[in-house]
Amino acid sequence: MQHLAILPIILPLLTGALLLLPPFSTTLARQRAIGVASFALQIVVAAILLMQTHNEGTTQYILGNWQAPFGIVLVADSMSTLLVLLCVFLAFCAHLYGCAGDDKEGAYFHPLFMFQVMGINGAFLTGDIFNLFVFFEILLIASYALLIHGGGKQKTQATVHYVILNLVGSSIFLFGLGILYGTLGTLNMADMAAKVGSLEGSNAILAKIGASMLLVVFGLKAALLPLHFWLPRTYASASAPVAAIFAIMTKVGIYSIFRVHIMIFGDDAGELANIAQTWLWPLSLLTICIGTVGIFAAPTLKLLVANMVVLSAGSLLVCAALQSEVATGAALYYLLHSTVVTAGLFLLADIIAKQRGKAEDRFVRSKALKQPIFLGIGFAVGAVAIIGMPPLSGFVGKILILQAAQSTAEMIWVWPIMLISSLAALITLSRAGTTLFWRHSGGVQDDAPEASYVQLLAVFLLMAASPLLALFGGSVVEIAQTAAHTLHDPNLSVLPLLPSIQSGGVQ
Amino acid sequence: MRLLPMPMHSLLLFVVWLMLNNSASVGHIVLALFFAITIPLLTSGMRDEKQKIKRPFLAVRYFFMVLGDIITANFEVAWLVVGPLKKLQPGFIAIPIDIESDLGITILASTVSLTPGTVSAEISEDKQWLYIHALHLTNEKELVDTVKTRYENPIKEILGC
Amino acid sequence: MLDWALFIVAIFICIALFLNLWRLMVGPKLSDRILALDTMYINTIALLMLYGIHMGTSLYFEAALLIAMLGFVSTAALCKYLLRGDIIE
Amino acid sequence: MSFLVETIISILLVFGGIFLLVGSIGLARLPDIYTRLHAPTKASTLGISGVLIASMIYHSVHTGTFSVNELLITLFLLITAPVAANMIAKTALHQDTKAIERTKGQELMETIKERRAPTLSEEQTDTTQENKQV
Amino acid sequence: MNSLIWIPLLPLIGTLVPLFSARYSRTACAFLTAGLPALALFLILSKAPEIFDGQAFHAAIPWIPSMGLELAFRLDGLVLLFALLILGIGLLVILYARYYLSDQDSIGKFYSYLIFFMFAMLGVVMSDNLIQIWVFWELTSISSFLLISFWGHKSDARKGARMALAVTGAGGLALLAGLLILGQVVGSYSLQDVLDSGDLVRASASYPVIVVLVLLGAFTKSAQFPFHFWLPNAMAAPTPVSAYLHSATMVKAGIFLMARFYPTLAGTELWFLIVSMTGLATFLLGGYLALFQHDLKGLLANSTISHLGLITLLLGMGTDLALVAAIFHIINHATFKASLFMAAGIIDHESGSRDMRQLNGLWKYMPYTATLAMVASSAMAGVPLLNGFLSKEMFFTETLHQGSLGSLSWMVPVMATLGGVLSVAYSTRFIHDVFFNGEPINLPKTPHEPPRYMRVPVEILVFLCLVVGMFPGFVVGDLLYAASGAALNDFVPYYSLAVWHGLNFPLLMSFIALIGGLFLYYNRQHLFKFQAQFPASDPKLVFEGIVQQISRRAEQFMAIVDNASLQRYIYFVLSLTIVMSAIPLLDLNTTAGRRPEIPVDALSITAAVLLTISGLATVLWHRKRMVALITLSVVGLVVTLAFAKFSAPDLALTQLSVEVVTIILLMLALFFLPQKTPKESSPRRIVRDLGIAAMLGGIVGTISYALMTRPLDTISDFFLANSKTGGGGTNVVNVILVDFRGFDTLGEITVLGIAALGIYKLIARMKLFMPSSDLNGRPWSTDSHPILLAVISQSLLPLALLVSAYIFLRGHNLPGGGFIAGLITSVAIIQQYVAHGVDWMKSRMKLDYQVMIGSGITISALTGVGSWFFDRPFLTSWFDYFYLPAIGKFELASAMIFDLGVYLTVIGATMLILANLGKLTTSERPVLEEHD
Amino acid sequence: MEGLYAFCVGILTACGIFLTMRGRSFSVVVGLTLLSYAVNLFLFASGRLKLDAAAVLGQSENYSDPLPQALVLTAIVIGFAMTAFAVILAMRARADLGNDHVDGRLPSSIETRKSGKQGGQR
Ligand code: NA
Ligand code: NA
Repeated sequence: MQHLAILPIILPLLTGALLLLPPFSTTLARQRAIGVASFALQIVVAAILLMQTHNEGTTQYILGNWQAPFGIVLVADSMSTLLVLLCVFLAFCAHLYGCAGDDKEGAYFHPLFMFQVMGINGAFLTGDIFNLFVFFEILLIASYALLIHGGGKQKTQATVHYVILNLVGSSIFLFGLGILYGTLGTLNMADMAAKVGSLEGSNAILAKIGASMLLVVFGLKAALLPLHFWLPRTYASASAPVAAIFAIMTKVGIYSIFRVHIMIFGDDAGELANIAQTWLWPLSLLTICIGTVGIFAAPTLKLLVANMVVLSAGSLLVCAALQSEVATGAALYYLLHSTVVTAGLFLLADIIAKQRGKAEDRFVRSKALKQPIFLGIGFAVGAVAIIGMPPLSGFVGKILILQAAQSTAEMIWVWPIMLISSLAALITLSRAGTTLFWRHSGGVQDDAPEASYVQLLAVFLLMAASPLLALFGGSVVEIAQTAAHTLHDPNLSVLPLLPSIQSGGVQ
Repeated sequence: MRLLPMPMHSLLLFVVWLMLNNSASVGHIVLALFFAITIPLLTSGMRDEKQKIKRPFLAVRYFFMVLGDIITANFEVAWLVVGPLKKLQPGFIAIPIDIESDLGITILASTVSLTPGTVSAEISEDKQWLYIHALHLTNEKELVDTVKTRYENPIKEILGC
Repeated sequence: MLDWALFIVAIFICIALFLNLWRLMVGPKLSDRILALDTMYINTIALLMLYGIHMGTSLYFEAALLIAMLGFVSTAALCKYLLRGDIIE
Repeated sequence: MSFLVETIISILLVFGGIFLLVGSIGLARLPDIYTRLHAPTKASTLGISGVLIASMIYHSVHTGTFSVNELLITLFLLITAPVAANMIAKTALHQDTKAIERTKGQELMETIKERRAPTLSEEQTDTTQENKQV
Repeated sequence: MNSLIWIPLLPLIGTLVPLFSARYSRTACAFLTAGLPALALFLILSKAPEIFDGQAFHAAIPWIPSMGLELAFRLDGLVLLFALLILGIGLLVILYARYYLSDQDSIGKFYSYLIFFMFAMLGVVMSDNLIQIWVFWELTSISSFLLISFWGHKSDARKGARMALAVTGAGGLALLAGLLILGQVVGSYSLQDVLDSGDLVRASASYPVIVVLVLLGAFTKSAQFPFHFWLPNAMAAPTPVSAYLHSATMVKAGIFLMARFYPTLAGTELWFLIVSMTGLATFLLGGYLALFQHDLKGLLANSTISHLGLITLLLGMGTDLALVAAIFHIINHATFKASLFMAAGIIDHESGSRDMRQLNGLWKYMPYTATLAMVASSAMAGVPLLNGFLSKEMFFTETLHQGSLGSLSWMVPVMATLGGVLSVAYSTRFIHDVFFNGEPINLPKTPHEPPRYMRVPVEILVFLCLVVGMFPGFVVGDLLYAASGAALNDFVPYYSLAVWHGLNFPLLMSFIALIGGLFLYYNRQHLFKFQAQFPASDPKLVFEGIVQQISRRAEQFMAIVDNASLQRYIYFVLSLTIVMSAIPLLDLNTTAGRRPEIPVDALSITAAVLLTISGLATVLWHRKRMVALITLSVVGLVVTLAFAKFSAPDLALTQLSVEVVTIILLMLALFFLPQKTPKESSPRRIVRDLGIAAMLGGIVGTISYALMTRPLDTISDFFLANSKTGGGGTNVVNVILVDFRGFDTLGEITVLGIAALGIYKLIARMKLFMPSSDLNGRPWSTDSHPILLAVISQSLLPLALLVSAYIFLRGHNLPGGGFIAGLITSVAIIQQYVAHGVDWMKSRMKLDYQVMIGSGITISALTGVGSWFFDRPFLTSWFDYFYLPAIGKFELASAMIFDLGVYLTVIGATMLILANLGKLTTSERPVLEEHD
Repeated sequence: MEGLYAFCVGILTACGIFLTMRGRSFSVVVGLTLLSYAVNLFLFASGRLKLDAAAVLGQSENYSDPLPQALVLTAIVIGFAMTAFAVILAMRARADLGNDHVDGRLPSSIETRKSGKQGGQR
């Protein structure tokens, strides 16, 4: 049990590596079985880890037995463990969907999926900023490889943009890291948080630039306007299980903003307190706006959902801009909800596209769907949830965010934009749904594939998460708020992780 | 598979390991032996012809002779390079060769490149001709003779063909 | 005396490197540039050895060895490209 | 370090340095690619050998243990320099790079490029160069 | 559990009943479906006596406490009234729909939606929590969307449903905002707290915002002007839906909301102005529009709008008696309008048309239905002895008693009378134009009476109209009193429910309305002609047009901001970076810090010149790709030198080996990419990009300088101090890589491994253009494997392997390590590929690179896992010194095994890439035609 | 020396950035390579420059900061992996899309696209 915190990284890593070795690498059936089993195990591990963290508080996993701030540590707090659980659950469903046949479309689907999850989990768990960079690169390179899975011109094109843009982003990340190391002399995030308050004068200015560069990088991942343009096309062109797992990728950027710009450069950062807010305020709101425009402009369901990802990223970034405990709690809940729902919708969009013949998922008249009832219910659940209508999870997230905007100035900006974007989602998704399901010329596309039970199960699991998130909203919100409380209180998020400061009082 | 598929290589590796480490300690001798045995085993499949050096001592003598030629060659070249370029009389020339093995041709071509004012430019497809470029070509016949007698013959002897 | 020798040789090598750069920039053909690069590798090795003597350390030996090895590989590959287009065919 | 050793090292260094410089001067100064090839292939190789041997002696004396690993670099360069020169010459010929006009045996260049045997070899060696414009 | 919870819960469970009972007969399905709602109705009725005594019930289950949301239900007079309407009329509609729906329609689905709506509506009225009200409010929107679009294959149904959803959804969002602010002002989301804090709310600065937002919700739902247009278009729904949602229940939700928040929000000038004026306008407009409808349901829908306006007007007046009148009219309107819709449905069902221009003289065909419809219409018109008359009398009375409009107050009763005239006129039209007025024209079916039980719901409702009209006090007295009391949250003022109040002004107004209405109907041709001058517009199409217009504009906008060009994306990223870093940089007064600088020497200047010129040359010649590659190599070489010079030998080695492999890769790519870069950047673009590049370069350089010249305390002393004792190595950089930060390295090789897998995927499906000639159109050389290169390469391989072994083994203590060793091995193998080609290698090298990657990563990871068995955290290293006779002391460390994993992964990855890339072209090489 | 070093870092950054903003994949990859050189030099310098101070215990009197060196090593390797992927991706894009423009279409076709009705995210 003492090694629990590292299992979400090591399990997918070892599974991925083993899947490259005979006898596991030889047949698809074995790869599928091992993959599903591994993800199931990871869900169990993540759940236990979350419970343990929730009951016993933040724990640190000291890699190589080198104490912070010298070695790399993993930090298992409510926030990171919650996101890890989200990630492995999502991965389980997306991978399950992939097992129904998408994994045959190209090589190495299963190991790459494992590595992808390893990267995401690592980014959530690590307490070291350079290690965060490494995990960013792992999740990126895995996502590059997965993005081209299945082949086709669109994918290639989207991948070129995605890869090059992220390579530029990685360079900026390293510039930022260099500046932060060059001013703070440390890499451990808690240590940085402890030291950043004492920076002043020119060092503070330099560190501020470093932090700003990191904001650009995280913003690029998180789809912050004007860095988000790559996202819709990329997500829409990815094969379904990949698009589904990508739903959590923007959240890694958002999570990093919370970790770096709220925990390190938060209220207690002295001259550098809340430096990200200046930028996040206008940009996050504009992100919602451009997402809203995007959903109106989207000609296909996949693009529509991809733009919903942008929209939800904007909503999450608004929470970061609000820079309060309540807002962070709201963001966490909204993050859980929007991730599973958009992932589910990506899978649904794929099934729908495959059954509508040449029309695919475009909003035009076509042949009727083969499985209208299941798909219709799934779509309705997803749409209601993502619009933010009750009784599904979306409304809880939306109200939490609205409530988090407490001052009049905040309300004047956040409320109209959030509400109008909801209305836009309502209008576009109702149009989308009625067109896809009802506007048909009768008769089904005979050679269209029916979604297999495995695929339907994957969609069902993701979609079922939304009502459950709403039904057990009380507990989930409580966990989210505990996480937010931990993050915002240096006595919980920083000091316990630094033994030297605890005992000696270097502060 | 024999223990030492390439004995000359093994010897070379053994020596080189000790040279790399600037050490002849027991530990490094053990390691040198280890690598001298394992690396040829690993790479023996990667060799086309198993060309043997028939007369190693002649080879050593040849080596030192070429070394001397290199030094003299360089003084000549240095003089030509620094001096007035107008006087330079470069030229291409074909030299018929008798060696048949690739290794022999390679050694010959390399020697030619390192020694007085010549660079091996090409070997004809039928491996009968070595084309060289001379920096200052005064007497073609003499050059051909030098290459053949001073370099080609010893190489033939060393490789035993 | 050694310091003087080191200084003079360093100046020589600097001049040599500039001459290499000049050839590399002027060309006129790609083969000229490749030759210039190849020469540059050799001068760099000398520079490293010189620096090793200057600093009294042998830590630069491996770097010099690698430049020798990799410089050759890269020259060969560049030529192969010009000859055949595909270097690994 | 004794004066003698220091002198030897210094001489070797300067010797090497001069040849390195000569090699590069040749590279810069010589009129065409074929002549340029000579300078670095030979002069630089020798020059670097001088520097390496100087280094070898220096480190042997400096640390008190026999340092021979620089010899490996020398050896390596001696082996590879001709091959590199060969490859560059091949490239230049392949690309039909012109030699300076007064170069003897220019008519051979096409033959060399195509790696044929010199069909006119008998005539060539005998006759003078004036009547050989192809 | 409190039995209160069961009242909404039963219909929720009931939603599933029809889905499972649809397989039995339709009648069975209907009865089973009705069961649970009937039980809920019974539960409510069982509580009626206590409620009539003024009691109210509450029940709550916590849900999301921190959000202020709990599942809280209440049952008071107002709730009772609405719950009776919802459940009572709901049951009648279930019965009616059993006959209405055709065999093609899925009755199970229909009932399921209907009961779900019933649940939602019950939830709205029973909610005791602000957020919960909104939750159920939105559920009614969703369920009504499903019901309106029940015949989704019809374009009308889809468009009507979407519009209804959009309008009510927009209102719902406004309502949410209003309720949240209301809750914040009160400090509680509990309805009772809110009802008790009327003075607080009215005094707060947010009051106008709250009123406007809440009313937006109410008006959209109750189809008040200017949001009335969705309701007639919702008539695409099956008629039972119209009877239920669009007369009795859902449209009343807005009314309910105004009544519910009456104690909190009403009583101000603002409330009066907005609510009563909106109500009045809607009242008149609805009546006017109803007159011109040819569709039976259209007439009823517009009449509903009108009556909802009437109720709104009453609620706006702000007097307690007006509220009582409003509640009374809610009951009456629900009964007569539901019955009228059902009658219209019967007519449609039995005659096949709803067009009043076709429908004539149906009295002859269905006299019994006609009688029922005529009674209900009379109630709608306000004919005495029917329920409509009573509430309309109260309405007229209240219009006379208000004075808020000052000297213009007289207009209100006049307008009210005008509204009465209109409602008589359209009611008359409903009676005369359908049941009399000659013979039917071209009806699809010959009309006849409907099945017996289809009529029963109508009969019950019409019966109610009659008994309420005649014995109001006895029939609805208690209910009205209780509802009014609950709505007022206070004592109910005195009012009289007598049928006859003597000859008074309201009676005169009723009389004028009756006469005027009949007159208007008989002169309707003039009005029709007048109306025909206006261009007819279908709100549905207008709405659809607006949405499409927005979509188009959005598309155009996106096309402008997002031109799918990577160059623009990068431009955005870099611009933002520049802006965000330049602004703080302007505050940096002195760039140079206090740290002493290293003096410059000739070699450094030479290196800097080399680097600068080569870098610029790379840029300048980037279109001559091969030249750029060579200058790039020079840059790499100088960077290597820089690392060496500034005391980083490991970095120098790594940089060098990586650079060579990169150049080789780039050359491979060059072969397949177009050989020239066209000149295509506009001068403006080049200037822009130069500007960006220069600025970013300047910023980065400045920061770098500022950093280097400032002293810094880092955590690195720890590494220097513990490298030997704790990590067992003297090369601190390597010990950091394999021990202190071994986790980074594990990640790093994973990246490399994944990259190789990804590249394999890229290659696997690649179809390449293979150029048959070089840049200048020259055919490729025929000498694929030059002898010299081949021979020398063969001899070099063992040496290179030995060197890599050397680099590998010394790494822990001196510059080197697994990564560099791996790269050297790879380069040596690549060199073999260059010298001999893929085919030659394939038969000689039988390494499975994929397995190498997998085992490399596995070995490294398992080295980490190994420490678990010693009860240490992942990657805790182990090392020890051993002594063997003759050999002496030597060290063994777990880091070596870790490094072995690194070594294998590097080789596997590099070779997987290169070997597969090489395979691409082996098959055949195009030969240049002679004439080229 | 620091100034000279910083100047070089700046130059490399500028060169890299400029090439990264070109339209053809090869130029972009070359630009990214240059940029990664700049990044590595920058990150390395964040530990400050020292002469004759290799972080090998027993080889010199004072030691340079080994941590940034280790970071740069990791960054070089990762950068290599990324560059390799980008290079092969450029080839694949050429194969799939018929040209080597990073947008998969030649600039001339952008004009036609603009005039066409279908814009936005197609
Ligand atoms: Na009629
Ligand atoms: Na250790």
